[in-house]
Amino acid sequence: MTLTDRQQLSYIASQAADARLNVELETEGMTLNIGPQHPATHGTLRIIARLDGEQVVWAEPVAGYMHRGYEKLTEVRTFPQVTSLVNRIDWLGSFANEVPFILAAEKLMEVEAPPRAQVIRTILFELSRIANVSLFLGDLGVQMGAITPVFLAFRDREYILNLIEGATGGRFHPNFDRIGGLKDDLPKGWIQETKGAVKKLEEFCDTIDDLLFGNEIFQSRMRGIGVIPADIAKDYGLSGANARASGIDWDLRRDQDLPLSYDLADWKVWTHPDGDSWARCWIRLQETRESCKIVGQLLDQIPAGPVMTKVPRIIKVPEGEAWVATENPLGEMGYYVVSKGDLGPFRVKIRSASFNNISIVPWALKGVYVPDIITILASLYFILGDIDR
Amino acid sequence: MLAQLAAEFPDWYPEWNIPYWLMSILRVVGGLVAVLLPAGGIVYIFLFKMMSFMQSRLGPMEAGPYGSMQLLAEVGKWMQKEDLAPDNADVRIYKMAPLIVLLSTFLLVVVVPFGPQAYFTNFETGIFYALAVASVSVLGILIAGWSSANKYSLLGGLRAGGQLIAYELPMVLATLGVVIQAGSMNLNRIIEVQNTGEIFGIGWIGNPFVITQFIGFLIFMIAVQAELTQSPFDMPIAESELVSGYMTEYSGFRFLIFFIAEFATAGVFGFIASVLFLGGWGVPFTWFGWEGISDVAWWMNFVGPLIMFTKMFALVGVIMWVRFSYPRFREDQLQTFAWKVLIPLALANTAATAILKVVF
Amino acid sequence: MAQLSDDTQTPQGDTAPAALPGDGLREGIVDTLRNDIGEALIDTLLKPNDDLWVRVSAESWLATGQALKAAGFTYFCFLSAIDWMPSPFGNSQDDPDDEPKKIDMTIKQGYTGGETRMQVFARLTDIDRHVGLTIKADVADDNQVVDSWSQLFAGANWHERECHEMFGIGFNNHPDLRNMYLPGDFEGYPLKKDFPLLARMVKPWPGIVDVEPMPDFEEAADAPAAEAPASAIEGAES
Amino acid sequence: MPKVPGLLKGLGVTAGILGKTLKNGADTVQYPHEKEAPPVRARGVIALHEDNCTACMLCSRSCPDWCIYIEGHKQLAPPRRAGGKPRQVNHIDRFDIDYALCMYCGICVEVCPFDALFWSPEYEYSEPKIADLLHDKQKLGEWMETVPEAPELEVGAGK
Repeated sequence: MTLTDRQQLSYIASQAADARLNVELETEGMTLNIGPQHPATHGTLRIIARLDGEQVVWAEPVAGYMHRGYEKLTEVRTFPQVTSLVNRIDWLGSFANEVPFILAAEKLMEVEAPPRAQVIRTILFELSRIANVSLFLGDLGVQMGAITPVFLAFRDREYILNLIEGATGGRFHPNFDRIGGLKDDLPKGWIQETKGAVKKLEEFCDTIDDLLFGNEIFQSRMRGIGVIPADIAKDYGLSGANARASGIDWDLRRDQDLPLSYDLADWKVWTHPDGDSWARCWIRLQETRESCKIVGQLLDQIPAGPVMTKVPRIIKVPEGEAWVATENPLGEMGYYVVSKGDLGPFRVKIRSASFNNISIVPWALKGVYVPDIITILASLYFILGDIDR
Repeated sequence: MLAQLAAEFPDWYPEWNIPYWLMSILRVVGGLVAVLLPAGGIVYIFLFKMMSFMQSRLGPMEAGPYGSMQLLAEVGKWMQKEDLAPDNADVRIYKMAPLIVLLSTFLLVVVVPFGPQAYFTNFETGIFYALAVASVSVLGILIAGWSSANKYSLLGGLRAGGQLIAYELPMVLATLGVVIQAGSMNLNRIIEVQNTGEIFGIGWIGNPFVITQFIGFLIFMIAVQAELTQSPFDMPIAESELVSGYMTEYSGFRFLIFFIAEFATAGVFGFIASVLFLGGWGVPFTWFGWEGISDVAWWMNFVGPLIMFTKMFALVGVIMWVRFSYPRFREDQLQTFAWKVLIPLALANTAATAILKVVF
Repeated sequence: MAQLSDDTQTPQGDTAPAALPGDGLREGIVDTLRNDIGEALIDTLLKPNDDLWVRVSAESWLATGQALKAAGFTYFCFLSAIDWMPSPFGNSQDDPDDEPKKIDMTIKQGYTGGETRMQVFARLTDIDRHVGLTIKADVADDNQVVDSWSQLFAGANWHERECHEMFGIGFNNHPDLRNMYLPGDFEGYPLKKDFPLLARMVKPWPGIVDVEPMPDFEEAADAPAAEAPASAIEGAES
Repeated sequence: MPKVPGLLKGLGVTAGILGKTLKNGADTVQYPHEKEAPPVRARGVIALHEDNCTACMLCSRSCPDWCIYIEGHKQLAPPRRAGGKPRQVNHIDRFDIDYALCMYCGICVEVCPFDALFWSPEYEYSEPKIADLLHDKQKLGEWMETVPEAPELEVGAGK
């Protein structure tokens, strides 16, 4: 693997910063506690940073302020009940959390959702990605001191949330996915509305591009900061946009065979060679555009038919184990479901994207400045519920 | 006796006789108005309304018609809060800090002329004084940061100290061009020069220095932006990094004082910038056939402040517009920008002005 | 997208879905692994067109990781553990007054079998070949320790910490096995099946209650319809 | 065309939105004064159609949060047609939903076999005291008035 020059320079610089700290004058360090209640950590992540001046000597994230014990809770719940639980993991892209769990259960039961349900699932999946990432794009501005983008993001995310609510009834927690299909069909007029909303979101992407990504200050804050080389990213299990920003061409939507309709749409997986904060943010911007494209194309291809196959009224999942991961807004989200033939799962291992994505923080923060902590954290993009589960 | 006083201070005493006590009251009231009115106006017009509109929302709407009394409600809220000080804080100093910051604003407004005779005092070296007292606020911010006994406050205070000092310099240098061109450090004289001057024989708009000193104007405005710690130079506050920087621990009316000081200082810097570059209270004197400042009609003392406010709001509007649009720099980028870009540019501008002054 | 600077326009992905792994590829992986770790590979399970499970001995846990990393499985997905013991508490949806139901406590492991109550399992992915596999290892009941992967996959560090605090499984050579979620002095291992879920214990299940039968149900049902006394209906309502 | 600096473009964007807001009004809604109508399917509050409820306990038992409390007894109801036998029916004495616990998953509404539970999009029932969030059967019954008709389905929906 070859590093680009910028990556190399930044990597060397961070190593040099390490070395310098040890050689230079004896200065007294300072331990700065960022969080658990701090405006930068959107949630309750705490970062303990040992500072030398404004430079970070080491930093360590402390998670767990929001640990809800989902893996334990799933063991006392039935399969339909688990769906309503897991969509609270990454609360910004809830529907996307349900899908891999349902797919895993379907795999064990050897049923498959009808084609119409698959397409609608994919559309809702991508809509929740748009809702999630558009908020990221706005939040990025706030982390960096620009206040306008976040309001635009909240405004435009609202269109998507309205759509999700219109179809599923739940604004944040749809609980719409069922083993064997979907709870309900789409309400009349929804497809037309969605087309309009997707256009608005595309405009939003352009606005953010002009307002934030095009801004020279923003670029100077982001470029060359927090470079994560591809091999390190794989070691830590970084996924989603974070991995693709390091040049790893890996997208679970494309690279595995799941009963979702991504192959019906013409879209592209974006990667970036730099692996810096800028690359991560930029990839997410591009992915939002791609998602809009996917949704726009799939809306015209919804086949007629039922949205639910025949499944027993009381769902007992046969004995077995299944692993299903999907490309969620935050990265690879997977469920390892072990069933013993009961009403509920025996064990569910939830592999959430943010947990891995944030475990790289001690590595990535070494030698950076305090303001860069914020940009790196923001660009790694985590949701507290997704770390702690 | 009044006549005697008038004779003693012919420079600044109005033509008609106002008793001294009335004059004092007028000055106090005028000072409060000149500081608080811009602060309130800026907060309402820009912070509440312009920002909201730029974000496609309405802003406060409940208190008063169109939310216009919101600020009073906020003040009421802040006044009610307990005056807290952290346990480890150096309490006396801690409590003094916001007052020092506000003091610097009041000291600044003293030299700003609002009309041919409508000023508080008329120093010969007014601009020198203004730039000097502008740095008093740094003291307040530094001691606020230090005495709070909070790491975020400390980092914020130190950042503010470094930043304000770094941007003082380009500001001074940018002003230097104006002073050279005007040939005076007296603010009223600078206004007179701008309103009586002409550019290449075209005199109907006078010679506002924003045209001839455009680079200086840009540098001055950037420096003002940094002095006011407005985005993109808001690292001392940087809420996503340092919670609220040096203000983190303040609550109640001391926070209010910081808040007022922030926007009042914006207003005063707006006044100073309009004096230096936009012709201050004046309109081109040729419009009314005035030769110099002594010819200016008395009603300019009343119209002048309005013109000043308009210009100030326009300038502050730009400052706020930038604030609402830009992300912030990193601390080291800010310093680099000041020392490697702004200061050399300002020096070059000064040199060019000096040379051109000699040539023409 | 014209506003983007040139160095960001680096699309590398192709729109066509890449070749998906066949079962032949998975068999090849098993063979390679068997070559590398030999006898330590205890059992494998290949579900056609689905997924691959392997079970290795606890001693060769680290060696397996190394062999797989060398074989191209460079992407660390997750690491966790399973407690195969059935929960002695059921799902707390029983009437406390009733006779406690007999719970079959026989431990029965899942795919690729096993001998012990606890198993660690991890998943690695080969990003280039688009294939992943699940690795399991038995953890002896009396010595719940396996080698740490944290030197091999940096990401395993946190997963092992979580696994340690939730299942009590130790990891040799782990740099820092502090608790992630729970307080440092927390006792017990919450994800073990014998750890009660208190939230479900402190309150009776609302589903226990059943509809109260009618006091004089038998007679009323037997009585001819016409003779049903109106007072009985009223009485039942009270 | 020379590239417009991003800094100026950014100013243009905010100024553009300012202009648009001045011209067309804001995108926000002044909430207590004007209200947005939630979609028909919105899961706002659960309404109980008491006559349909047979106290079968299905909802209570499938609730993941254990927030539905039902008590009932059996009683005789007058016969459906003249001369018939009086039927034995379940009568609910208590039907409480604790909205402080409810997580609005909708499982109860879904499992109800007798169409006794419905979603209403109504959302304004916050209470200063958490205990007041326990809605009894009378209050749940009052929500029935706000239950909308189920929406028509999109084209292509099949059964």
